[in-house]
Amino acid sequence: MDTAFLTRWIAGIADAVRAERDRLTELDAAIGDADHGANLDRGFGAAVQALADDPPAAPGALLRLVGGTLISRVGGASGPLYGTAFREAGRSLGSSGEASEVSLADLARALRAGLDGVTRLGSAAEGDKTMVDAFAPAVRALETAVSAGAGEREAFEAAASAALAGAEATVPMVARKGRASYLGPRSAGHEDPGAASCALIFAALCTADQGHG
Amino acid sequence: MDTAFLTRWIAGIADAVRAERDRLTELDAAIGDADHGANLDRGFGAAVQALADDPPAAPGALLRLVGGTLISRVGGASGPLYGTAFREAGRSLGSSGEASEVSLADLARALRAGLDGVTRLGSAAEGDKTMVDAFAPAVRALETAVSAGAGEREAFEAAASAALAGAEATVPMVARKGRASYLGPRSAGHEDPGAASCALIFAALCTADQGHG
Amino acid sequence: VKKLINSAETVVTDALRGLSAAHPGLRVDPDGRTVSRSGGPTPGKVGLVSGGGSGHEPLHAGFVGYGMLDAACPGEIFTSPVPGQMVTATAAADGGAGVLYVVKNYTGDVLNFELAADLCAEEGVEIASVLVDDDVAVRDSLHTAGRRGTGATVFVEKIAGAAAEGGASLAEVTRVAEEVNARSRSFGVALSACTTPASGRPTFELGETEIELGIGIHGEPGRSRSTMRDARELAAIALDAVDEDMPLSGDALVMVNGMGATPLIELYVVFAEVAEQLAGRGVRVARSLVGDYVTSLDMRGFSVTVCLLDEDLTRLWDAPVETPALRWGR
Amino acid sequence: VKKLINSAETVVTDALRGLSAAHPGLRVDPDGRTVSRSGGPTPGKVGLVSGGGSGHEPLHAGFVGYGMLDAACPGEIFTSPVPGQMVTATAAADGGAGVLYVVKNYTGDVLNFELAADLCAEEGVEIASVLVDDDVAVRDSLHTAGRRGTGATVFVEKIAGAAAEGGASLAEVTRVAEEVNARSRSFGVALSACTTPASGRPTFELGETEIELGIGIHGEPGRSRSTMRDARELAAIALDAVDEDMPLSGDALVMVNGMGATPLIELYVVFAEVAEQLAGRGVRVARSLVGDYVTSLDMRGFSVTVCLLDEDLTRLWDAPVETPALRWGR
Ligand SMILES: Nc1ncnc2c1ncn2[C@@H]1O[C@H](COP(=O)(O)OP(=O)(O)O)[C@@H](O)[C@H]1O
Ligand SMILES: Nc1ncnc2c1ncn2[C@@H]1O[C@H](COP(=O)(O)OP(=O)(O)O)[C@@H](O)[C@H]1O
Ligand SMILES: [Mg+2]
Ligand SMILES: [Mg+2]
Ligand SMILES: [Mg+2]
Ligand SMILES: [Mg+2]
Repeated sequence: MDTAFLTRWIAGIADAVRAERDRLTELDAAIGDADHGANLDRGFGAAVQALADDPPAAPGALLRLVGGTLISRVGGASGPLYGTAFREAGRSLGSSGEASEVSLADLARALRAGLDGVTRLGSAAEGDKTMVDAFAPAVRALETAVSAGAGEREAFEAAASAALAGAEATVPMVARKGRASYLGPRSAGHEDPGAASCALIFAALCTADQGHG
Repeated sequence: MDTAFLTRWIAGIADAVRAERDRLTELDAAIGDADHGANLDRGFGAAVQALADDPPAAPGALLRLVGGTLISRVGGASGPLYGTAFREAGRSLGSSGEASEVSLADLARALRAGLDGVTRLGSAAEGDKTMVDAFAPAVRALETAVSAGAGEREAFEAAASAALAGAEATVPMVARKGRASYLGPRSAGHEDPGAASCALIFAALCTADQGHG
Repeated sequence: VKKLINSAETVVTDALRGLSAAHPGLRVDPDGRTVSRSGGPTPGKVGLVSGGGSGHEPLHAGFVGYGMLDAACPGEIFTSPVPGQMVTATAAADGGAGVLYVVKNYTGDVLNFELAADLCAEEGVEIASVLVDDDVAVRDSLHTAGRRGTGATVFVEKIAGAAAEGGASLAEVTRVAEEVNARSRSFGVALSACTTPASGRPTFELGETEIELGIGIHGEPGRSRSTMRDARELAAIALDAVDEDMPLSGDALVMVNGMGATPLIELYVVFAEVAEQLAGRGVRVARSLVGDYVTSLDMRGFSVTVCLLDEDLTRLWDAPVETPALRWGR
Repeated sequence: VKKLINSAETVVTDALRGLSAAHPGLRVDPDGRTVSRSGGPTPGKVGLVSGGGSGHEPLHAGFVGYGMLDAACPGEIFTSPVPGQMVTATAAADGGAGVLYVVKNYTGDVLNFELAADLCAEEGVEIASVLVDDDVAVRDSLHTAGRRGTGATVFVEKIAGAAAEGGASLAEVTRVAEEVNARSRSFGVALSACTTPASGRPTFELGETEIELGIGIHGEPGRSRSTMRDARELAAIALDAVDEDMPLSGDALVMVNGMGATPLIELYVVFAEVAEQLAGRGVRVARSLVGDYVTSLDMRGFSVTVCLLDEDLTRLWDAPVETPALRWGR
């Protein structure tokens, strides 16, 4: 995968977030503060713009630029968390003399690093009803696909459906991190907005891949 | 009529105002500030109490006590206006060595004095959409009945129906006094709350008279 | 409509108990319904008394203190106080140099203050009155009770209060008060009606896109119903109405006032437009207030009040004041 | 829900334009979203910076000025500001003696201020942070993000601000701030949800007799839903929750805070009950605030914050302050 693929990915995320903006906001209204849709729309819109303004030459630099843009434009909890995810993913792809192509295995490693960044910063574990509940199974699915020697399309579809299943699995959970935790038991019965947006991010990998093929 | 009659009258006004409190307030909500029912309920309730606490010996003193109580307890526009009406009516019945019985003619003169007090204080003329639009025709009807040598019952019924007709006639008027005047043309289409309460006051003369008979 | 009260009957008394507990600088009689400075009248100083229906908080009780009112008498919700309260307030304000009544132009307030003035004059207190009537939404003509007193009341109380604190005579304090009123105009807009505790229902109903232009402060509807617009247009409507009545120029004291249930962030949005549009009309916002000063219970909306300043008025506005709702310089 | 705005997108910027026009003592960058004292940093003084989502006005920008904050950075509505704003605010506050961040305990605020602190530390600015977490409605446990920061933020900003103004070191200002937080507890009640400009609909729905107990300040529902009661009972519920978490005694600084659409008259009714019931629990209300200080847009409701005072904290509370929303002594 090259910077063109990753640029398509980010654009696809921005499109999906814009399309699902109201749903994300409504999920956040139920157990948070009703800004998740606006937050990510602002952030990924800015990221698309940043990539257009000054297209990075290498995949690592590209993801770092996306991460930095999210951090500097989103705010809230999701800004630093997703920002760190992309920044750490970019860092894992190397910081100097970077390759212009990354393999599926590279990407899996990068996203693992991104996930680690999120859990380091937010200290959420799976089951806490956060984006991690979609992020972690998606990364695992990607890693499994790599081990099994799967192709990109197959790997991305596995990751996307794992993320989606992870997001849906947050519905019955009682939140232990983020704003939803203030509700205690009342947080059960609602999908976590960050997990829902994370599923969109992984779904966008498939779209970017199709655009590629 | 003696102090017993007048005491019944005031009690009858208090009962009517309490029963019609919400209607008066709603009339006032439409073109004023939604307090006329509460204002008069407070005032006439206090007047009944004042008469019970320290029953005046003469009709003039009784009406003056009612007027003073209204002034000191109602507030708003209607407090000074109705208070003055009763105070001036009481004054017209004499202030020392008062008779313990007043004739229908005395009462008509007293209420004329009360009306004069209201127009002096508030400078409203008939047609301005105020209590005067019920008060003035009621006093005229009383005076006519006196001239015609009518009995009390007949006189009171004439006054009461004149007041009621006067109140109803305020509906299409555009207010030129009081809060309703702020609405300009929008005040048309609503009965004036003070005219409505004035109709209750004259209707209570009939009830007091029936209680007497 | 839910309200934080114990009962509709006790709301004014209960609020005065709260005022008393919160402000040791005030002497509050929750049952008699008077509020005055805890130090009593200032000998030799002209006393300032105001009052009116409750429901406009912080007006008037929140403006009792050094540099502003000496005493206030709050009536029932939206109902003028009674003369007895005013007489008590006058006694608490009378330092021997006369007392000025600041009266908002409503029939009830006018009549009750007149009765009180008569009673106090009989007791030998020199009484003067100023009628505040700044609301341009009402045509001041033979066919109305005249313009209502609204936002300018705060300006009159502050500036006349400073004059009185500075030792001016009753005639001079009265003149200053009248001048502030003459130089001030207001216009208000409601996005929703208010609900009195006694009635429990809004005094009028507005749809999702309806507003009332030219509202008063007693839950009464306004000059006309209109459709919702953005802050910029609403500011223009208010300023046009003011400007039409009193051509604007020079330095101004400007208040963007919340009606009781308007978030401060929205008042600042309105103020941004008001200030910008005044600049466009050649008026400099020399002094300003943004916040809830003359409210109408839980009405949503705002009013704009503009007072054209001169040097004297500016100096008096800047003079120290120490009240629950307005404080600077000490 | 109608709002006095130009557009949902520009509301924060527009409000900051208004803040700028109204308060010459502030330097406001409406686009960059920072507010600081117009005089710039005070050399040798510890700088105080706070910030958080908008929608809580006057928090925080209304508390910038002498004796309180040096700079504030307002985020989008209910959204923590971004590190870049905080870095700019830090520069505007840095008088060379270090800068204290006053951070309300929300994941977003915490993370963004952490990132900003790292960036500023890299630039050689000494940064300390205090986490405000006074809201007893949230159990502080491993199973939550910890208690929320609400009303006590005002107390921390005022008292730490006074310490900084008095020349205390960064360590000392931080200690004072932590002490205020440790001695403060809050509990909030909503009669209605709020509506963000972007969504246009209330974040939750309450029936005519329903309330939320233990609400936060971001439109989130509370600890539990309950039925409406009178002010006396609501005050008791709030004080019980506070007392259970921090046994109350001695002198207290007490705030009855409106959530944005609560009329002042109702806040005074609540304060009357709070003061009376505190007296019944042997607590003396030594200092108080009644009004809108930490709001949640157009939410109806109130919060009670109690801070147990000692002599030092009382002295620092009484020290002069000159900000748009809190002012005395100058
Ligand atoms: N500590 C955490 N670790 C991981 N994810 C978190 C954490 N806290 C919050 N989140 C995620 O952030 C989402 C909320 O994001 P957003 O609404 O943009 O920010 P905020 O909560 O500040 O309003 C939650 O749904 C959750 O998935
Ligand atoms: N100048 C006036 N002259 C006569 N009656 C008046 C005048 N102004 C008001 N009123 C009467 O008073 C009534 C309103 O009384 P009320 O609601 O108790 O007082 P307020 O208007 O102060 O709230 C009006 O309906 C009208 O009949
Ligand atoms: Mg959120
Ligand atoms: Mg009325
Ligand atoms: Mg009234
Ligand atoms: Mg948020």
